[in-house]
Amino acid sequence: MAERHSFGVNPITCHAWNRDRTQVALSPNNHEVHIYQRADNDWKLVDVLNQHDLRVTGIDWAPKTNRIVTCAVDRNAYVWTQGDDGKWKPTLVLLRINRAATCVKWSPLENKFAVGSGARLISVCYFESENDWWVSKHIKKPIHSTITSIDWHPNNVLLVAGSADFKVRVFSAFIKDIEEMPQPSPWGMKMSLGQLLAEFPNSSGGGGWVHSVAFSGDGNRVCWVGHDSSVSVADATSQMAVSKLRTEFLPFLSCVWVGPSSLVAAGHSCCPMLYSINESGQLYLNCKLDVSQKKEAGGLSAMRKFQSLDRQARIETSDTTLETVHQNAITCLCLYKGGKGSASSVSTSGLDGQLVIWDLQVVVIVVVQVPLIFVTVSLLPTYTSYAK
Amino acid sequence: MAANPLQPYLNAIRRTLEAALCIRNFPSEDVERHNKPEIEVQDSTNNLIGKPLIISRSPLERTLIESSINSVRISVKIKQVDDVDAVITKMYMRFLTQRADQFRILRRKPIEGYTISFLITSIHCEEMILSKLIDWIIQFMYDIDKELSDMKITLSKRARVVAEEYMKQLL
Amino acid sequence: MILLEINNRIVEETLTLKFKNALAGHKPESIDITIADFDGVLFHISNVGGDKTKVRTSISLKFYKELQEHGADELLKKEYGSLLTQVEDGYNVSVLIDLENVPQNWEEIVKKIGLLKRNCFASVFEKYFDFQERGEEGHKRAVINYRNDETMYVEAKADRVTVVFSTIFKDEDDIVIGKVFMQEFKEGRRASHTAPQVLFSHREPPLELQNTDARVGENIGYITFVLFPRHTNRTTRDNTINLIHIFRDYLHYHIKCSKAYIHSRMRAKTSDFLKVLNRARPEPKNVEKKTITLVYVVFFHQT
Amino acid sequence: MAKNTSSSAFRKIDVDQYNEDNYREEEQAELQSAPVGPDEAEITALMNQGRHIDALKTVLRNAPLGSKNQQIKDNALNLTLRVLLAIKASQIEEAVGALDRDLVDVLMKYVYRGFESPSEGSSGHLLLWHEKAYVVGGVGSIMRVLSDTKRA
Repeated sequence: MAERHSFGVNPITCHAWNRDRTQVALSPNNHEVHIYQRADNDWKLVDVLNQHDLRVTGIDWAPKTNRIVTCAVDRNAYVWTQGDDGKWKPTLVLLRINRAATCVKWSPLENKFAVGSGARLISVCYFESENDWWVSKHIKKPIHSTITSIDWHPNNVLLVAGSADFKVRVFSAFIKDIEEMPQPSPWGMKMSLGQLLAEFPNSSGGGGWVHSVAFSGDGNRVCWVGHDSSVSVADATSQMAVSKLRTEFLPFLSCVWVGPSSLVAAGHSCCPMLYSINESGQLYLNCKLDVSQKKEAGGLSAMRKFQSLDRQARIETSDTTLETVHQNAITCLCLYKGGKGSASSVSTSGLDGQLVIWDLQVVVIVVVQVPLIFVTVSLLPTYTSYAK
Repeated sequence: MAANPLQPYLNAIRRTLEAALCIRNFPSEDVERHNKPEIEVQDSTNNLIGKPLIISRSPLERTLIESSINSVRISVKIKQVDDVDAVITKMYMRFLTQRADQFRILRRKPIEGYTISFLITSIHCEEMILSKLIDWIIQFMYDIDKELSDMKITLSKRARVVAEEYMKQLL
Repeated sequence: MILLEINNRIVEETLTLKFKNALAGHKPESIDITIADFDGVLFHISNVGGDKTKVRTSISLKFYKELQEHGADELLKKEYGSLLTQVEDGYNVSVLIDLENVPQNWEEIVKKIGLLKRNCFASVFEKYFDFQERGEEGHKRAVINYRNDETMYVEAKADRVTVVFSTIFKDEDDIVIGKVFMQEFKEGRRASHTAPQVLFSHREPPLELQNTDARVGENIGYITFVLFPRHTNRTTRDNTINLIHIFRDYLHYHIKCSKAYIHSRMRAKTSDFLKVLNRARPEPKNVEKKTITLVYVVFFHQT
Repeated sequence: MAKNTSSSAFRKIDVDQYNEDNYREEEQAELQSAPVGPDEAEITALMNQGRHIDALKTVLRNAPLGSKNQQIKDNALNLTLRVLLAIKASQIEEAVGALDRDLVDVLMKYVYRGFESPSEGSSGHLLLWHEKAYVVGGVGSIMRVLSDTKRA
C-alpha cells in the first residue's frame, strides 16, 4: 500500500510527476529543482534546474505539452521546455509581482497557468509568441492576504484560491485573447477576468488560514483544509452548501480529490487520510492510508514517549521515530495514478525528505461495500504476521 | 519520577505545543524578498497571528505560547518566591541568553513579565524532529525548575557551613 | 579551606627560604619583592642598602595612623622588640633580620613576621578589650577606615565590646547572597549558645551608630559583633582577634565562592541542554531506500 | 529660498494602513449577530439543583464568542469559570463526555481563558479540565482555540 523513497534528510517543498510517472520533479527546500528518472527501485538524478535564486515554492508539470512551470520566493516563475537534447530550457515569465510567489498550477488545457503570491494577488499567465515570453493578468479584488493554494476548474476558466485571510474564493480567469467565452457553470454567469463568483469563510469561528483548495473532478464541488484542523466541501449544485468537519488531528496542509465524493488530505499529522461525503452531503473520515504499526490515534506519539519516560524514568528517550511512514509534516500531495474522478494512488512528500506513493485501490474498493471495521481487522492479521 | 506536582502542568504545555508548532515557511507580506518570524513583526497584520495561549499553574508560574503562521514564541515565567530566587534565576537566565546563539531557539531577551523566551521558526521545525524538540522544551522547563531550587538549597547549606565553621572557633 | 589563613604565607616562605640558605651556608642573593594582602595591605621584602645579608620586611596599611592612635606602636614594640628597625619610606612598620647570625628560634620569628598585619590590627582590639575588662565606660568609639569607604567601629561597654563593620556590596546580587550568609550567622547561636551575637542591617547603620556620620546607601551592609567577656578575656582574646579582624574578607570570599559554584553548576547544566538539543536534529543516517509493498513483500523495518 | 519643513511628521505616517488590500478585522463582524451570553439566574438555579452538567451545557451553548462587547464576554467568562470550578474533579470526565464536539471546543476556549487570570487553586482544577477535554477533543480542539478569531 505504501511505496517509500527517501531523498536525504532535508525537506522536499513540493513535487510533480510527468505524464507516465517515470520522472518526478522535486525541490529539496532550496532554489533548485531536481528531476529524477525512476530506475526500477531507485531514482537517478537526470537534471537540475537552477534558474531561481531563492527557495522554490511551487512546481507543476503539464502532462500533454510536457512543460514544467516553477515559481519561487524570488518573485519569478519560469516555464521549462525540454529541448530535443533532453535538456530543460527556461522561458521568461513576467509575473509583475513584488512579493514571493507561493503556488502555481497549469490550467487543464495547459494554455495558461495561475501563480498565487504574497502580493495579495493571483497572476494568470499566457504565452505571447511575438516576444516569446509569458505575460500575466492580475486578479486582485478582494484578496486581503497571501494566496496559499489555487486549483483549476475543468472548464479551463474558473479558478479557486485559498488565502491566509481565512477565505476561499472562486474567480473567473478568462483570458479573451486566447480563448472564447465558456458556457455558464453552476458557480455563476458572469465570466470576465477577476470576477468573484463565490466566497466562503473558512469557518463560522472566523479563523484558520486556508492551506489547500481543490476542485472536484466534475468541477461542481470545492474542498479545502484550514488551520483549525478542518476539512470542508462546498457544493455549487446545492446552493453553495458547505459541509465542514472539525477533526481532532493536527491541521492538514494539502488535499486532493480522488473520486466523485472522496478526497485525501494530509498534513502535520504525517498520515494521509481518506474523507468521503455520504448521500446527505456530510463529510466523514473514511480511513487512514497509513496503517503501518498503527498503535494509537494519530497525532504525535511524543505524548506516549513522555509518559514512558515518566513511568520508567528513562532519562534518554530512545530514537523517537513515529509509527507513521512520514517522520515530519506532509507538505505536498499529488495524484499518482488516475484522474481526479477516480484516482487509484496518490503521492506525498514532506519535511522528512521522503516521497511516498500510497495505493488507494486496496482500501477504496473494499471499503465501499464493506463496513470499515471489518476491513482494518482483515488487514491487520495479514500485516502483523509480517511485522518485525 | 513519582507523580511529580509539575506533571499536569507540563502535560498541558506539551499538548498546546503540539498544536502551536504547526507552522510553515511563509515569506513576508509586508517587506519584499524577506522572510520574518511573523510573531516578532510588530506591525504585522493580525490575520497571521493566532490567539496567544496562557497555561498557568499558579499566579506565579505561567507559560505564554504565542503562535503565528511561521513562528511560535514560548515564554515561561518561573516561580520566584523571594529575592534569593530572583538573583539565582537572573544569573541563570543571563548565562543562558548570552549563549542564545548556540541554543538557536532561545530568544536573547525574554518577553516583558516572563523569565525566559524561546522563538521557534519554521526552519527549526524543518531541521529538528518535532517530538524531540517538544520533549526538549518540556525537559528544559522541568530541569530549570529543579536546578533553581537545588541551587537555592545548596546556597543556604553553604552559608550554614560557613557560619558554623566560623562561630565554632569563637567559643 | 573554609577559614582564611591570617598569616601571610608568601612572607613566611620567602623568609624561611632565606634562613635555610643562610644556615646551609649558601651565599645569600639580593631580594626585592612586593606582596599584596587583604584590605590593601602591602608587604615589601628587600635588602637594606644593597647588603644581601640584611633582609628588611616592611608593611604599609592605609589606615595605620588610626591604629597608631590606639597604641599600635607600643604593641608592635612589645611583640617584635629588637627586630623593629628604621621605617622604610612609604611604609608604616619595618622589621629587620640578619642572615649572618641566624637566631635559634628563627622559625618562630618568621611566624611572627607573617602575622605583622594581624598584630597591627590587634592594638585597637586589645585597648578596648582592656577598657571593658576594667569596666571603663564612656570612651570614644574607635573608627578605623580599614578599606576606602568601609569602616570598622569598636566600642567598649561595661559588660561587652561591640565591633561593627560597614561593607560595600559592589553588585546588587551580592547583597542578596550576603543576606543569606548573614541570616546563617544570626542563627549561628543555634549551633553554640556561647557564640557572640551577630546582627546585620542593610542600608542604615545599626542603633549604636544612629547619629554618627556612618554612610547610608542601597548597597551598604552593617555587621555587628557583640563580644562578651568570655571572648575578650586574656586567654581567648587572641583567638577572637584572629577571627574578627578578617571577618569582612571572609564574608566576601565566601560570597564569591558561592557565585563561582553557581556558575560551574550552570555551565554543566547548559552543556547538557545543548547536547540533548543537538540530538533533536535527525542525523543523516544512511537511509537506503527500502520499498515496502505491504501486501506482498515482507515489511522491512530499518533498524 | 527653500522653506525648511521643520516638522518630520510626514515621515512617521504609517502608509500601510491606507493600502486597502491589507487584512482588516472589522469586516469579519457580519458573520452572525452576537448572542447576548448565558443568563446568570438560569445557571445559578441549575447549579443549586446540583444539575452541574446541564449548567455547563447551557453556559457553553450560548457563549458570546463573536460579541464585540467586552463586558458581556467577561460576565460569561466568570460564569463559566464558576461552573467549571464547581464541578468536582471526579465528575469532570463524565461532564466532558456529555458534551458534543463543538461544545468541547468552546470548553477548551474557556479553559485557556481561565488560565489567564488564575485565582488560587483554579489553575490546578483547570489543568484537569484541559486534560479531559483533550482526551475527547484531541489536538484539533486546541487548534480551534488558536485559530478562531471569535474568541472566548
